[in-house]
Amino acid sequence: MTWNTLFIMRHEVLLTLLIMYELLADLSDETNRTRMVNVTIAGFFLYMLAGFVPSENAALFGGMYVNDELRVLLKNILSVSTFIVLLQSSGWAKSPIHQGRAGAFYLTLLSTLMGMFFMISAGDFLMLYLGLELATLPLALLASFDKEFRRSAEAGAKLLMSSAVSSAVLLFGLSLMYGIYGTLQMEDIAQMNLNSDIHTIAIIFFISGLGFKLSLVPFHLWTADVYEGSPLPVTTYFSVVSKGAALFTLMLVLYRVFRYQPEEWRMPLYTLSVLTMVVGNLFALRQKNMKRFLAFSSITQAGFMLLGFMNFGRIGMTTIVYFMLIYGLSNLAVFGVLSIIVRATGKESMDDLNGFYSTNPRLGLVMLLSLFSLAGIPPVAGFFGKFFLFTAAASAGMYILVFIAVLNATISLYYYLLVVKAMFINKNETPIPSIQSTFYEKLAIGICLTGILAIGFVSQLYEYIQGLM
Amino acid sequence: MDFSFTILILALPLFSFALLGLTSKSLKADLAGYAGTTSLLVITVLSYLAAWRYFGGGDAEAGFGTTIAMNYLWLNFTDTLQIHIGILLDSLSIMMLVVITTVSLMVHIYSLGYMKGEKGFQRYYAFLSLFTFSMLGLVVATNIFQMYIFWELVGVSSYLLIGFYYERPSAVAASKKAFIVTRFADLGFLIGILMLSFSTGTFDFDALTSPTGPVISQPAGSLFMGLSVTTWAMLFIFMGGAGKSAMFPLHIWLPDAMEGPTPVSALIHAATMVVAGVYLVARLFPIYAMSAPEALDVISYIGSFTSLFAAVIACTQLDIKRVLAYSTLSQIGYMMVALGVSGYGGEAGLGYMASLFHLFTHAFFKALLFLGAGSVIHAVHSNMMTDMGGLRKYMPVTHVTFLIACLTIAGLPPLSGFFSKDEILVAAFEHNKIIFAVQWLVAGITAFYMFRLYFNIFWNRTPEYHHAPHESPVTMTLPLSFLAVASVFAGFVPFHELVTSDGKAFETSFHVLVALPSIAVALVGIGLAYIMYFKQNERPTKLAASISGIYTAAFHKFYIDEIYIFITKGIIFQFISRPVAWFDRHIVDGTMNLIGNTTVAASVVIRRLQSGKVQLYIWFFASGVLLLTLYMLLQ
Amino acid sequence: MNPLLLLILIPALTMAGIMLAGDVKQARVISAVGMSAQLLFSFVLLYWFYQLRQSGNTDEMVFVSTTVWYPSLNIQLKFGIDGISMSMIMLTSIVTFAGVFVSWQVEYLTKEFFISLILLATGVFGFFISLDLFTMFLFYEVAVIPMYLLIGIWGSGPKEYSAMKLTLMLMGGSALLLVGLLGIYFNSAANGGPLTFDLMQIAKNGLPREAQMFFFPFTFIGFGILGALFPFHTWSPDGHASAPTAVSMLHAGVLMKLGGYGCFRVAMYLMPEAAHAMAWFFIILTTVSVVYGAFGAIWQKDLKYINAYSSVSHCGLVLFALLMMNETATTGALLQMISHGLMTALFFALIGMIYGRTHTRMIDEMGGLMKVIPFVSVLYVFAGLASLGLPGLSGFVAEMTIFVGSFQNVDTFHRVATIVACSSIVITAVYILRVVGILLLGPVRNNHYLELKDAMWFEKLGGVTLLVSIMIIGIAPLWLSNLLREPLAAMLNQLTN
Amino acid sequence: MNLSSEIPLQYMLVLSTLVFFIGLVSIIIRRNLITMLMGIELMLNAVNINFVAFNHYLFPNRLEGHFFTMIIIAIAAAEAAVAIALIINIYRKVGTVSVDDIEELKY
Repeated sequence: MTWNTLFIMRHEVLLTLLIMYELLADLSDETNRTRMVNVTIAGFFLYMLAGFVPSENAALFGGMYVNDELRVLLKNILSVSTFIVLLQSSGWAKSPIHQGRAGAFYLTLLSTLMGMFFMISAGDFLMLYLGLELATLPLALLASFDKEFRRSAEAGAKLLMSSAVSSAVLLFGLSLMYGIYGTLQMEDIAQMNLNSDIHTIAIIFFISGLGFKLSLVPFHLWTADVYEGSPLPVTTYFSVVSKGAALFTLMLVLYRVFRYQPEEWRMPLYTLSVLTMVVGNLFALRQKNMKRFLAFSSITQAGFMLLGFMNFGRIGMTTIVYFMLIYGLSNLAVFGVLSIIVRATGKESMDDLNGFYSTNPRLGLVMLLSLFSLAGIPPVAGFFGKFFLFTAAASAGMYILVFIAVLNATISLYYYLLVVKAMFINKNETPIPSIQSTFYEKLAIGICLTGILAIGFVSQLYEYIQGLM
Repeated sequence: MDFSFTILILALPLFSFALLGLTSKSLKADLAGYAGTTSLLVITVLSYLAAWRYFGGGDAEAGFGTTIAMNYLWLNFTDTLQIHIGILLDSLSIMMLVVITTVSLMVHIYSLGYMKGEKGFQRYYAFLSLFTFSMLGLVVATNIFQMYIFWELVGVSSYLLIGFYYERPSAVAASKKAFIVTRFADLGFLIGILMLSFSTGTFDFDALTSPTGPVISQPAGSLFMGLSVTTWAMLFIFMGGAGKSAMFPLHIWLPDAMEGPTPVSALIHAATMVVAGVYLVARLFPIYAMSAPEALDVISYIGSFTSLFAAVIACTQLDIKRVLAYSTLSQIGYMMVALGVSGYGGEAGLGYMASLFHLFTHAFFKALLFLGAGSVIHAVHSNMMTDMGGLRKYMPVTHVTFLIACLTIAGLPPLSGFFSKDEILVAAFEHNKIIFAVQWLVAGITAFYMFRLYFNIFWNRTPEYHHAPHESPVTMTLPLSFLAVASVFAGFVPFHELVTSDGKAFETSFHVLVALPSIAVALVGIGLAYIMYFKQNERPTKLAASISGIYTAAFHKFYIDEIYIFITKGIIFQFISRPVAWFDRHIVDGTMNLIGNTTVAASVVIRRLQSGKVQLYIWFFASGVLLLTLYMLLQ
Repeated sequence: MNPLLLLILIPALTMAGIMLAGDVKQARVISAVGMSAQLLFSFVLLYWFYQLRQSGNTDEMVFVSTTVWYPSLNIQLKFGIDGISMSMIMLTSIVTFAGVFVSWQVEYLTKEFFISLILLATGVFGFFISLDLFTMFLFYEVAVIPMYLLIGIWGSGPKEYSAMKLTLMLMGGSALLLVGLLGIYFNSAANGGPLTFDLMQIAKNGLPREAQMFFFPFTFIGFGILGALFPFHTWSPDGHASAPTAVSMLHAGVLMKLGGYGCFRVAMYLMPEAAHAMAWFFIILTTVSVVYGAFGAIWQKDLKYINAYSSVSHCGLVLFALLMMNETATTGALLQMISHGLMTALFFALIGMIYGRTHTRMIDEMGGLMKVIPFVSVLYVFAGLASLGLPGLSGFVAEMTIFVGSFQNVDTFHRVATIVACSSIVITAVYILRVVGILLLGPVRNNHYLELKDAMWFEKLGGVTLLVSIMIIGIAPLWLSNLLREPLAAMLNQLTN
Repeated sequence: MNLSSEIPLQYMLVLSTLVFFIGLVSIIIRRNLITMLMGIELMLNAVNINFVAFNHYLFPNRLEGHFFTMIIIAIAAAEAAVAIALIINIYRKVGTVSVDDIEELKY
């Protein structure tokens, strides 16, 4: 092992250092929450920058760990998202009720990130499983982090129970795969290109396990409950980072490992996509709690993401990553505004947003743009993301699916507009008062907003992603 | 010959309209009136000049040619179907120019007195200018589409002038009715134009009406319900003409149109616009005569029926303007009959000549009648015959001129009406005896109701007037006198040399066999009127009672209005429009809403899936996996 | 730089300016200046356009500039105009100009109002200059979405419902459209060459017949919904009724034209065979639209509803004429788009003025307005006359061209359809005169109205601009007709072969 | 000892499948959270059986299956730890460990 090896693994190695710091700080410095938050954010910022330094492609540990330019990009997307989550959670972490627990929060959060990086970098299904569990188990803790709330406890328990089942199913699938191939080394499996009924079952079990994390219908039922019960930063993390990691992993496995058997996974994903979009939309229609609302909205978005899988080639992968990036930023912006509101007032119902624009025009505008981005309205980035996803599906001749998807996009526009309506149109005697946001919060929103506004127009980004495939 | 100056005939009234319309109230009322009148005077002079040059420069024996004074491309549909705006001068349009400008000038002068002090005086003159412009544009049209354009403009000026007293609901209703009925007719006109132009490929009158041109000489083409396309087209076009000329059953707007100021009635609804239908048929006469003789028969029947029908109604009306309106209907019926019974070229074209001759004389004497009636109304402040009587003492000039007009329309020699009507009867006699008989009868009825009117106004009992009626100012009596003179002498214009179907002069002869009976029947009519209305007596009431069925029906204009109201209000509004509106709200829009509501309802229904029980979640998860597996394996 | 980009840049700068504006007054003035500049620039553009043509340039499109945007998907920023787009640009800038002035008195969230309004206009401008289906679609959606806020925030009546309905129905339309566009894209290489969104390129290459048959309905109905195609028109009455004045103007005046334009330029132009094969079905629909809209208007009592149904009828005529697929009818359709755009904008402007004064739009609650607000009333009469197709105003030119053109199709089906469509001119007259009669004429029914003030200078400016445009077209239509006709020969060649 | 000659692989697979579904069913029907946890362990153990069996029968020369089993066991322990912590948390808030009582979040 050389320095170069360490550098190739810089995402994981440096993250470990950061986790160590949290552990130590949590043990020693219990009193100064603010300093802890600041140091963590500063540290993570540097860490995030380090992630952007280019490195060579390599397979380490006998192929257990793989890193290449694409994976670096995926990790960077996740780490930027996590950075934004950290920024947004600063106010929450600093609040007095978390006396002495901020370290634990960061510790668990960063551990899950670590798990996700392993999922992405996995060259072996064993590694993937390890990463998956590392990414899941602490999340259950995070979900019930607000231990004084019953809902939070409930969220954690629900998540754990269902995720345990899902990972058992995934494992069962893996075990079948092992039986077929005799190895879990991904590259070897890809070379063998076998086909059998058992193989199909294995793939479906695998997809279901990851589909659970991705909240695909009918594996999604935990989502809304957990999103609603968890503390807001955790919900944010769920909806963007955790989902992103699952999506990326699914993509890497399906496109890289099972690239010769695409027909085996396309039809299940087709079905799941339709179900996810429709059911997610139908549930989202009448939600009043913003967190729950965003939960269903994110379910729907996951359904859209599956459209990219219809294309087996570069277009498919590119549009998936591209869309995830845009979806992440848009969703983070929505959550950013929401977290400011929740921090200041503790209100998270849609009705509380009535008349929001009159008191907080800037935040209202950010919310508007990010909701439009989620809905896929130009000129913000969401339009491009969706359009390209649809292009990917259409390139495979799936026009019916595209049509269903676009209709669903229209329905989703309906409920996004409900939020817009609440903020801009509805009148309110006692609107949320004008809120002063902190530097961290502004920074978080600034990053998201820049992304939302610029990504669509900077076509180089899309081309860059495509170049990595 | 240079006719380029004729462009001024169109430009001046348009300019005057724009000027008066834009300056509106900022211009002093008198000034506006004078400005409008002056411009019209100039136009009149120019028209006479044009007539003088045209008729003076041509040779009646060889026939007067057609001159295109100007022709600008206005809009091109295709390479051949193009709308030009131009000026076509031939004997027909020159004759119309003279009539229109003359009557219009008289009306302009007359209105200076009649409308004095009215609110919106400037507006009135602006509209008059607009009307004059449109009407002149119509008659000088070089192609059928230009004619249609101005046809519509004439319609709208008529609308604006009928509704001049816009605060009066009846005027608003009348103007609306006039516009919509004529618009309906224009739809026919338009369809006719479309059909004609596509079977012929041109809009130009020159090409259309040339007897040797491709249009007339081409074979009739395919038949539809036994008639050729050309015939159908010509019938549709006649529908437009019938609307404008208020032929039965499209006549209902005209009596109502009397809601407008009386000079307007004189100008538009007696002398000029309503004869546009006659002009239209005359303009396209070669096609009618040679390619669509069936259409011509239809025209004669409708004309004949209208003239009888309107004459009967006129006998019962009490509003003097309405009597005149029905009389106008009746007289236009005469003109239509004449066209209907005419042939093309030479002697056969007698009806054509007679029709236009009658148009010419009718313009003068009917304008005179209306203006006279206006003068009376101006004095009495009422339209109703029952409020009048014995006015001869108070209004001598009006009386005399009115009497002249009545005698003229009754067709007594040597007044102009006699000549023109006589020619029509001759033409009818030679063509169709039944029509002749009807027209002969109508001549008698005409004499009767005109003198009924005359006696009731100027003789009979004298009611108690609140203010003693007085003679109208000179601005009004001057036009009356002028028109009276014109009515007397217009019959001596040698029409058979000037305005004929093929442009060539022909000889007419005096038919004693036709003339004498017509004079006789007129005298009988006058005599009857004298007996019944000269002095107040019981005879009219008794007569009315003895034929009460017919009388009541005629008094109610044979209930045509009611039928129309039933069709519009009862059928179109209630049975089409209202259901359409309902259908749109509840079915079409309802479907859209239903889609939305169903989605929301579905959302409520499936919420049980999210039961909050983690074991159910796991159950769904597991069954999802299994179903998916099953699906893939069975595939 | 391509001068066409100024058409987007000027509104963009205006929006930025409004954002920076200190107070309501400044925002107003900046919008007015910006849109006047835009109007001025479109005149300059028209002049340049003529100059180019006169100098012998016979390219199908002029001012063309191409920049590759997304190379891997072959998406380009391709702009260019021909006579049709030029006229549409003129229309848009005139209506926007008038719209800004008519909304002079918007008090609530003024800056936001003008920004949204101008954003809408920007979308429309972008749409008309785009030659790439992707950017076209992008601008299309940019134009549609501000409608929600504009109606929802500044509207009246059941505004939330109407705004939502309008937005969702239009977005539903764009859903169809999107499928259609993607279908076109992925079939664009069927006859060789790379996949492309480039309009001209696709037209040149042609699409395979099966693809046309499948995607034509998507595209046509997708655009048709915006063009108020029966039975997808119901967003229009509700939407217009709730929208604020300037929005109704822009929407009916300009946005609905996107529908017709798209139907022609995208659906029919790119898929001629399918257009021929399916025209009969859509002709029936549009014929129904024409008559149905007119009959629907007769029964309405709300001024805006009347006008909305009238728009259904008139816009139906646009699509009707397009489907006749000959040069004259198509010219007529385009003329009708412009004519209807101007006149309906004028109508809505006037309705806004009347509503602003009387606070009702129910015709039977008003009467005799001619006496109290003559300026507005006279303009209304003019608008009405234009609507019922009076010669000398633009409606006549358009309708006649349509009827003459439609009648060129010799078979019975087309002729019957044409005659049915013709009959709308009578029905139109009925409802227009009914409104004029009840609303403007007759005695003043409510004494409060005697105190009403006539139009203010900015209202006059807006109204007169529109009226003058209507009259110019009505009196001298030849230049516009030629402008529109010029590119048609080539395009229709495509359609008829 | 050579199992493969006595018990065919299929038996093993049937066994593991049965165990897997028994675990699943017990998760779905048992009301006690702790019992559910046991169900999860059953499922994981079914996987373990699979791995070990495959390794032994099919690929006796390599140890991947065994390794995987070890790791699964380790993770299962961690999972149990976390689960117990959460269940205690639930017990503190709700007062029972019955799964029927944690349904406040729904619809």
